[in-house]
Amino acid sequence: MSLKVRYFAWVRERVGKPEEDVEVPASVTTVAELVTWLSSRGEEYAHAFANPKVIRAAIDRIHVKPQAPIDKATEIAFFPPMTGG
Amino acid sequence: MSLKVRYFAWVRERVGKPEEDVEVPASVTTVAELVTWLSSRGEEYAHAFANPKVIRAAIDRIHVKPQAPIDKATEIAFFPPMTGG
Amino acid sequence: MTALSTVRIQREPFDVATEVAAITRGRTDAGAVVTFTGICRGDENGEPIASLTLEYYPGMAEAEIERHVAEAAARWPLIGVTVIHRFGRILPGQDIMMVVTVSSHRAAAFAAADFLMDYLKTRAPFWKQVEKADGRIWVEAKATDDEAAGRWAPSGKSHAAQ
Amino acid sequence: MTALSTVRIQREPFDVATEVAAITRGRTDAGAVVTFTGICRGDENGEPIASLTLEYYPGMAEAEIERHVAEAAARWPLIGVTVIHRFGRILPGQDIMMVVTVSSHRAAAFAAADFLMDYLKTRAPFWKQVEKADGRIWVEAKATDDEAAGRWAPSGKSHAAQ
Repeated sequence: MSLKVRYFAWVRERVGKPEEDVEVPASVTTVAELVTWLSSRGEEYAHAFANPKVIRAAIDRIHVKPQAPIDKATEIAFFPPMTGG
Repeated sequence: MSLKVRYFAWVRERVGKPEEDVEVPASVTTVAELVTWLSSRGEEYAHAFANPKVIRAAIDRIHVKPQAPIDKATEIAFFPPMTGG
Repeated sequence: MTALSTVRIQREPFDVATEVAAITRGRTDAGAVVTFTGICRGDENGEPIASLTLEYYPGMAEAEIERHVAEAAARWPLIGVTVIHRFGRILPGQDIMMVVTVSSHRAAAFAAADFLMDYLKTRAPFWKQVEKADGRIWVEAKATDDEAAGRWAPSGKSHAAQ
Repeated sequence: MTALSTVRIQREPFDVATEVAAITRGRTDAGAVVTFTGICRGDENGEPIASLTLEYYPGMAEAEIERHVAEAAARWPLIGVTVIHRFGRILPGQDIMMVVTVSSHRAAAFAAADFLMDYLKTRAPFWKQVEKADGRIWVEAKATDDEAAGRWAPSGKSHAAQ
């Protein structure tokens, strides 16, 4: 499936780009599996996702957990814990 | 003893004056006794203190209870429950 | 921590932004500012009012508010606190009083403002009279305000006894 | 009750007094206004900083804040709510964000402002980077902020799950 992936803050800096369109294999069905798959794509991704516990995700702009299915997703974003306010 | 007594809000309106100096008999030793004594001084006082439960008192600008002794007081104020803010 | 504190009781209107600027100007340790402004509403218990008139106990009101500001500064790490309360005649839509609390962090600023408001609503020696179609009446104290102030016991209690 | 709500994310500074006036102008049902202003401090964990840079997730941030404003308006009887959050580079002493809540009564205004701040601090998609002597670093989330936001569960929880 085709997905837009967006990165923010230090995840963006480590991956080296703010967003990209990726073609995800059918075997990748959850957010956690997507993280594993992205990590295999290169050193910059492995670095960005080295500690998955501190990575937050949103599917189509709604916060989700690692177990969330991605089959209905159009846009998935990865970022560190929020520090607004 | 000699005391300055001050009245606020509807207590002031009922008594008909904002303050007065009174000579209190030695038998009057607490705030509650002072209220009873003042009430005996005339209709306007009896009206102002008709319901002692809703009267608040302060001795020298500190909130006190009816049982508080008045022997060290210089100024005693009577008023309804506060409605500031 | 010594908080910069200002307490004023005045007939004149006030400007919240001016008061905030006076506390925060030139500082870089202030991270959170909470303001509360109490405004005269056009109704009292559902009935329209033409005006509000506030009476207070000069001397006692200032001393009591200052004591509560000092208590707030002892409980929470505050940089500054300003309390201004008006007296006299106030029209619907006009400001009655304000509290500003400034701290490095938001929790302290919120808690201190809430604490001071509970005090001002229930125990500060101010009395409101409203002007209605059928005359002037004194506003009665609300039980809910007393309950809110009770949240701050036991410290709040110590002021109830002499 | 339908609250008048405004949510803006902008690079430009804002003026709290202007925002308060915009909600309260001409109204006589507003009795309580609470404002919170978050200011850039000159230090982060005790180390001086030269600036703060805020990044956010456009689209998601606005939608999330609006959803939380709607939730606040459903929980408390609010007349108006305004949330403004800046992004980009901000210097010590400059404002970062503000929340204004207006209600007939103070408890609702305080609770709603506190609720929105807890959300904004912990779950709104904003990230702060600080500029220190030894370079730029991303601010780490504070556990105390997460705990404060937890106070609002169970409703807050529903947003954690998809």
